[in-house]
Amino acid sequence: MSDTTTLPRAHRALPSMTVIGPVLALVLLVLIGAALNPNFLAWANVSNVLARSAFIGIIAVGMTFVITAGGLDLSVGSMAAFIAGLMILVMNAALPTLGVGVPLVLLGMATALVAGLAAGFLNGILITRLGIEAFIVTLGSMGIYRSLVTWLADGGTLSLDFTLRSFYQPVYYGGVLGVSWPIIVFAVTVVLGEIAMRRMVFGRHCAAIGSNDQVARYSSVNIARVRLMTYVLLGLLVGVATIMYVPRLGSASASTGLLWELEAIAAVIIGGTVLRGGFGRVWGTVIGVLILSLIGNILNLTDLVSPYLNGAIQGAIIILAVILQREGKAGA
Amino acid sequence: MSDTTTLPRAHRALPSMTVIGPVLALVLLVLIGAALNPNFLAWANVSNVLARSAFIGIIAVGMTFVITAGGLDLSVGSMAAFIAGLMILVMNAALPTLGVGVPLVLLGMATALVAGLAAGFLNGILITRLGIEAFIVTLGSMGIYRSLVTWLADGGTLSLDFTLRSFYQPVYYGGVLGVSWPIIVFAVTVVLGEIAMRRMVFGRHCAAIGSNDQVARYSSVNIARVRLMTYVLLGLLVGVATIMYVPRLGSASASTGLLWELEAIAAVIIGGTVLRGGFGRVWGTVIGVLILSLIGNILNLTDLVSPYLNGAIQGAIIILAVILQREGKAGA
Amino acid sequence: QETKVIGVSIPAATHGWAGGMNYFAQAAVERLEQTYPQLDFVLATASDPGKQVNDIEDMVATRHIDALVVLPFESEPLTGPVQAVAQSGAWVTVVDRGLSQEGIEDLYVAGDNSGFGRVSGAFMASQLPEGGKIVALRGIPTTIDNERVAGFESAIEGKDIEVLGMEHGNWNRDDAFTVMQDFLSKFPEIDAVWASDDDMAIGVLAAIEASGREDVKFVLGGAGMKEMVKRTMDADPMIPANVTYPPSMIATAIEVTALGLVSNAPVSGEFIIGSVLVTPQNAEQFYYPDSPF
Amino acid sequence: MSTPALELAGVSRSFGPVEVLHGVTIALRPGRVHALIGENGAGKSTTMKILSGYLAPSRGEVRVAGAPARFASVREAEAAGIVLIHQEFNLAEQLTVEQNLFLGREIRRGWLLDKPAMRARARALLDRLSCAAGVDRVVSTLSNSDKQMLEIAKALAREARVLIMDEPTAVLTRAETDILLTQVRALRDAGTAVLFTSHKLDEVREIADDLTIMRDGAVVWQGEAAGMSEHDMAEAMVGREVSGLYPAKPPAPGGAPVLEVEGLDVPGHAEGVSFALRAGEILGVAGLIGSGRTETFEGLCGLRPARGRIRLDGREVRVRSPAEAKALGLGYLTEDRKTRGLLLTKSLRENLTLTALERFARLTIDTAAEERALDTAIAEFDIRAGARNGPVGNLSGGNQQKLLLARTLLPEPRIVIIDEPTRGIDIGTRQQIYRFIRELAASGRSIVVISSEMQEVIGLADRVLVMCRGRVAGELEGEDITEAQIVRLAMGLGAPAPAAEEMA
Ligand SMILES: Nc1ncnc2c1ncn2[C@@H]1O[C@H](COP(=O)(O)OP(=O)(O)OP(=O)(O)O)[C@@H](O)[C@H]1O
Ligand SMILES: Nc1ncnc2c1ncn2[C@@H]1O[C@H](COP(=O)(O)OP(=O)(O)OP(=O)(O)O)[C@@H](O)[C@H]1O
Ligand SMILES: [Mg+2]
Ligand SMILES: [Mg+2]
Repeated sequence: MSDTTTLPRAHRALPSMTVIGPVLALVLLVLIGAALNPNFLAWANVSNVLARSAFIGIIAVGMTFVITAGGLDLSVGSMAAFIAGLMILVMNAALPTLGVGVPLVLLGMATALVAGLAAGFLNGILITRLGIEAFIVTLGSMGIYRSLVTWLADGGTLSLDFTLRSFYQPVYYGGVLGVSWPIIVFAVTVVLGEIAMRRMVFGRHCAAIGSNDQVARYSSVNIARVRLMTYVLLGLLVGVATIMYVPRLGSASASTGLLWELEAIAAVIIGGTVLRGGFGRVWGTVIGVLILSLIGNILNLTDLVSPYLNGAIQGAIIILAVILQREGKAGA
Repeated sequence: MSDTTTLPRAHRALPSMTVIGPVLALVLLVLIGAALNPNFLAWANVSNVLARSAFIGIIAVGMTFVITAGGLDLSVGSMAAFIAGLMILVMNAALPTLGVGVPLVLLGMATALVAGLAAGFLNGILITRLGIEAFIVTLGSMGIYRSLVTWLADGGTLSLDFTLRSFYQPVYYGGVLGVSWPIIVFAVTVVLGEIAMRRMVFGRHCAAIGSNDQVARYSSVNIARVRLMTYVLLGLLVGVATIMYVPRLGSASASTGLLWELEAIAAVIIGGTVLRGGFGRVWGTVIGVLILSLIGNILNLTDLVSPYLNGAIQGAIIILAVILQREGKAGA
Repeated sequence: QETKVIGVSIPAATHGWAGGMNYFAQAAVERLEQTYPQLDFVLATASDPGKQVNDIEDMVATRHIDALVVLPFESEPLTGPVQAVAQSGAWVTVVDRGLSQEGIEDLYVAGDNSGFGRVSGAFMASQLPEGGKIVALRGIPTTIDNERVAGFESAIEGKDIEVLGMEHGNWNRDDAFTVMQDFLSKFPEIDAVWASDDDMAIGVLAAIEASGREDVKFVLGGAGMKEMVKRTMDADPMIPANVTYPPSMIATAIEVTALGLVSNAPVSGEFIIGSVLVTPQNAEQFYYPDSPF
Repeated sequence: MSTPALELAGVSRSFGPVEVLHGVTIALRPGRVHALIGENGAGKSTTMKILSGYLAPSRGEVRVAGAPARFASVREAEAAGIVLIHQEFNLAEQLTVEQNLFLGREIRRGWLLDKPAMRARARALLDRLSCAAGVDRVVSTLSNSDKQMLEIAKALAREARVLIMDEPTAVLTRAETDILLTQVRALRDAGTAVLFTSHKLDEVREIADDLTIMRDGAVVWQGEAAGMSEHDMAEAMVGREVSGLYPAKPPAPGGAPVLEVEGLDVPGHAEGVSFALRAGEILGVAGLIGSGRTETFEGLCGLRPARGRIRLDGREVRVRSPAEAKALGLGYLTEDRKTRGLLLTKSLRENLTLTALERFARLTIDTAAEERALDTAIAEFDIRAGARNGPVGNLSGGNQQKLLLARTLLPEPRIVIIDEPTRGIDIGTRQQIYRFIRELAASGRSIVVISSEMQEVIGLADRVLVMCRGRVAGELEGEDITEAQIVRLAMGLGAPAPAAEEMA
C-alpha cells in the first residue's frame, strides 16, 4: 500500500528519470557490450538475444497487466513447462493419424493456446472467486504444473518426434527478411500490449483496479472479470511463448522454464511498472527483458569474471538498473 | 492494494475462520498423518519435524515482520547459504589457532549473527534510503549471495572440519530434556516474536506502516527506521537459523537454502498475515511452517503417490489451507 | 514372514541424467516389489540436501527401514545423517557420490566422475589436430562437475589443445543452447565442443545448426542418452562418441541391496562402474531403446 | 491582545509554477477560536498545512509565539504544540481505534505496551466526544462520523496548544457537531488557540471569535466574527450575492413510478425498505447517521449483498453488481470520496471517464473526446484545478467532490442516487449544484438525494423518505417536509404516514 500514493506523484514530478532510467540502463549495457566484444552488435548476436528474449518477453507483457491490476503470477515458468510437455505429447500422439504437416503443427499450437487459456483461467478463478492471495494460488499452481510435467515425462525429458521437430523448427529459426519468428511475434505482442495498456478500456481498468479496487468497483468496473482477464491473457501468452519455445529444442522437462516467473516479474518492475499495482507500462517491460538478457549475453561474451560470480553481477545490475530509474526520489 | 480494505473487516466479522482456518488445516494434516502411520505421532518423528521446521520457522518469524510492514525479502534462502559458507570458512580458518572448543563455536556463531545483521542492514538500507522496491533489491541480493557462496565453495561444497563438526553437532542434535536445541530456539523466537508483534511498539509500528505509511509518517513514526529494523531483524534471524543449520549438515553449497524464501513467505501468508502489509500474526506463521513441513513428512510416510507428484500435492494443500481460512469471505 | 523395508533416497529429476536415474529407481522398486512380497520400499526424491536429510530421518523414524539406498545430493551434508542410519543397524548402500568419510556404507555402487572427465579429455585430444580450439560446457556448480572438469583438464594437459572458453550450462538444454550461441558469437573458429552431458549436447547442436557454422567438427556429450548413442551408432559425424555414466546404476544398487536382505548373500563391497567410451563400433551395447534416457 | 500563539506573515505557496497562496497573514491567539472560510480551492487547507508544518511556505514566515519558526517535519510542529486534523482521514485502516489513537506515542511500561492504560485513556477520550465506537474496533469498519470523532480524539490526546481543524464537521450530524463544538469551547476556555474551517456557516457564526475569509488564495476579509451574518460571510467568500440557495420546486410530478423497491433487505444494515420513485422527482432520504441509508442504496446498486424486489418501469430486474446497475441506468455517487470515490494518484481525465469509459472507446480510447468531456465538466461544475494533468489527490476537497459528481453523471443515468452531494462544498458552488440537480430532474431523470443536512433535504426534495435503524420510518411530502417532522421520524417517534406501518 505504502508507495502507491507517493510513487505516481514522483512520476509526474520527475518524468525524466523513470522514463529515461531504464532506457539509459539499456544503452549503457549495449555500450559496454559493444566495447567488450566487436561481435556484440553483429546482427547474428542481436538476433540471438532478441529471439531468446522472446519467451520471457511475451510472458512479461502479460505479467505487466497482471501486476498493474494488483496481482502476481508465480506459476508462469512451470506453466510453460507443462504446456510444452502437453503440446509435445499431443503432437507425438497425433503423429500417426495426421502425419507430419501443417495440420499437426496447428493442432500443437491450438493445444498450447487452449492449455494456456485454461491454466490462466484456473488461476484467475481461484484468485477472483475464492478471494485467495494471488501469491498463494500461483505458488500452489507452480508446484502443481512443475510436478505434472515431471510426471508426464516420467522424470525425464519429453521429446518431439524427430521428423516432426525438423518440420516445426522453422517456427523458431525461420522468419521473414532475416527476422526470426519469435522476434516478430514478440514485437507484435508488445505493440498490441502497449495499445491495450494505454489506449484501451482494459488497460485503463487494470490500472484503476490496481490503484484502488474499491474505487473501481464503485465506478461500475467489473473488477472480478478484469482481474480474471489479466490471468487469462497471461496464460494465453504463456501458450504463445511455448509455441515459440518448443520448436527450438523440441523438448520439455522438469527444468524447462525454471525461474522464468522471477525473470518476468523482475523485467516488469525494472521497466517501471509498480509492483503494488496501479501503474504499468509495456514498453518498459520490454526494456527490462532486454536488460536481463543482455547481462547474460555480455557475461558469456567476455570472461572478465569467474562464471561463479555471474549471478552476483546479474543481481547487482538489476539493482543498479532500478537505482538509475528511481534516483530522483531517493529522498522520499 | 485490493484486499487490504476488505480483509480486516472479514477478520472481525468472521474471526472464527481466519483464526480457526490455519489451525484446522494443521489438525487435519496431523489426523491424516496419524491415520497413515502409527509412528507419526511418536516423539521421534514429532521431534524431527519440529527441529527441521526450525530453520524456516525462525526465518519466517522475521519475515512476518517484514511483510507486516509492507515489505518482502526474497534473499533469505541464499543469505542463509552465504552465511553458512562464511561461518564454515571462518571456523575452519580459526581452527588451528583456537582449536576445537567452545570459543571456536562461539566465534562461528558470532560470525553468523554479524553477517546476518550486515546482510539485513544492506537490504534494508537499499530499500529505505534509495527507495527501491523490496522485490528488486532482494531479488538482486538473492543472486549475489547465491553466487558468492558458489564462488567461496569454488563450485563445490564448503565443509566444516570433521572434528569440529562432531563437537558442534550437539547444537542441532542435542538438547534439554529430550527437546533439541533448534526446537527450543524456535520456540523462544516465536514467543519473543509474538510479544514484539502484539505487545511492543515495534510490532504496532510495523502494522501501521504496512497499513498506510503516510499516516504512520504523520504520526511521527520513523518509518525508514522501523522498515530498516524489520530487515535487520530478519537478517539476524537468518543468522540464528544458520547457527542451527550448520551443525546439522556441516556444509554449505550453492544448493543450501534453495527456495527457503518462497517457503518462508508461503508460511507467513498461510498463517494469515496479509501479503500487502498492515496485519501480521506470528503464531499463524508457526502454523504455516508446521503445515508446510508436515506435508513433506506425510508424503514420506506412504507411497500412495508417485514421488513426481509430491510437488502437486504440496501445491494443492497450500491452496487448500488458505481456502479453508478464507472461505468465509468467498462472497466478498 | 517378516516384512523388511528398504528406503531409497535420491535427488529429484531436475535434469536429464537425474531423470533417467529416477526412472530406473522407480522401475527397480516396482519390479522388486513384485518379485519379493516380503520387501517394502519407500522412495523419496529430494530437491536439495536438506530435504534429503529430512527424507532419511523420516524413513528411520516412521518406517523403521532395514536398509537404505542413497544417492547423496552432496557428499558432505549427507555423511552425518547416513552415518546415523548405519549406526542404527540398518544396511546402507551408497550410490554414485561417496560419502566424505570412509567405511560408513556396506555397499558402494558408483560411477567414476574424474574417470568420466579423463575419458572425455583423452578422446578430444585424440581427435583434434595440433592447436585445436575447443569450448567446454560445465554442469551445475557441484563437486561432481568439479571432478569431471579436473579429470578432463588432466587428460588434455600437455596436449596442444586450446580451451577457448568454459561456461556453466547447468546440465540444461536451454542454458547450453544460450551459452553455445554466445560462444559462437564470441569465437570465430571453434573446432570442437565438450558438452560433457547429452542434454547439454542437444542444446549445443541446436545452436550450431541454427548458426550455420561449419567450423565445429564434433560435439562430445556424455552419460549415454539413448538418442545420442543412436546417433553415434549411426555414425553421425557430429557425434562421433559418447562417454557412459549410466543412470541405471541406481537400479543395480537397489537390486543388490534387496538381494542381500532376502538372501543374506554376501553383497557388501564396492562396485565401481567405470566410464566407457562409446564409439560407432561398440555403440550397440550401450543402446537401450526402451529407457527414457 | 495577547501575542499570537501561531501566525503566518505574508506567506505564499506555489506548487510547481502555480502559486496558490498569495501573501496570507493570519494570527491565532490563545483562548480564541478563529474560523477560516472561503470557496473550494481558496487555499484554506494549504494555509492550515503550512501552519502545522506539513508544507513549507514558498515565501513569508511562520511565527510561533512571535518568533520565526521553520518546521523541518510534522514532528517538530507537534513538539511545539501544534496539531492538525486533516480534511481527509488520516487513519491506518487496518489498525484498531486504540492503536490509531496512540500511534507514534504509545504508552509503555518498560519494554511492553501498556494496553490497559491505553484502552482506558482511549475510552475516556471517546466518551468525551460521546463516541460509542469500541476501542478495539478495526478502523476500516467504522462509519465516517466515528472516524472523524477518532481524528478529533487523536488531536485531543495530543493536548495541543494550537489545534487546527480542517472541515471537521463535514461528515458529522448536527448532534455530533454540537458535541464537537462543546469540546472546542472547553479547549478555548482552557487557553488553546483553535483554527477551524467549515462550509457550514451557521456553525462558524456560532463558534468563531475571529474570522478570516479567503478567496483565490488571498485573504479578503479579516476581523472579529461578531459583526458578520451568514449572509455577509457568503457574500464575502463568493464575491457575489448569494440568495435563493435552493431552486424553486415545481409542482410534484405525476406519472407511473420509474423505480419501485419492495422489501429490500441489506443484511446487517437495513430491512424491508420499500419506496417508489417517479420521473422528474427528487426524493430526499433523511435519517441519523448509522440509520442505514448508505447501505440501503449501496445494496440497491449491487454494491452489497441485498435481497428484495426491484421493478424498473414496472419490469422486475435484478441488480447483482455495479456493472448491472449501470446497464440499467442507475448511477450512485458514494459518500466516501477518498477511499471509494476517486483514484487519487490518477489524473482528472482518467477519473472523470472511469465509469463511462466505453462511451469514449471503440477499439481504442478517444483521448481527445475525453479531454472535451473534461472541458465540459470543468466548466459545468466549476472545477478548479491547478494542473489538469496532475493527480486528483492534489485538488482541494471540494473540487474533488465536484469531479466525482461530474463522473457519476457522465454515463447519463436515468436514476441518480447521490449520497451526501455537497459534503465539503462551499456555499456558492452548492447553489450551482442544487440548481443542477433540479435541472436534471426537470429533464426527466429521477433523483435520490441522501443527506445528513436537514436543510438540504427540506430545500431540495419533492418527497422525503426518513430512515431509522435500518427501516423506513416514514415518508413526507409537500408541506409536511419540516425539520420537526423529519427529526421525529428519524428518532423513531412514531410514523404519521400509514405507508410505514404496512412495510413494517
Ligand atoms: N500538492 C498540490 N499540488 C498542486 N496543487 C495543489 C496541491 N495541494 C493543493 N493544490 C491546489 O491549491 C489550491 C488550494 O487548495 P486547498 O486544498 O488549500 O483549498 P481549500 O480552500 O482547502 O478548498 P476546499 O474547501 O475545497 O477544501 C487548489 O487549487 C489546489 O488544486
Ligand atoms: N465500512 C463499513 N463496514 C462495516 N460497517 C460499517 C461501515 N460503514 C458503516 N458501517 C456501519 O453501518 C451502519 C450504518 O452506516 P452509515 O453510518 O454509513 O449509515 P448512513 O445512514 O448511511 O449514515 P451516513 O451516510 O449519514 O453516514 C453504522 O452502524 C456503521 O457503523
Ligand atoms: Mg480544504
Ligand atoms: Mg451514509
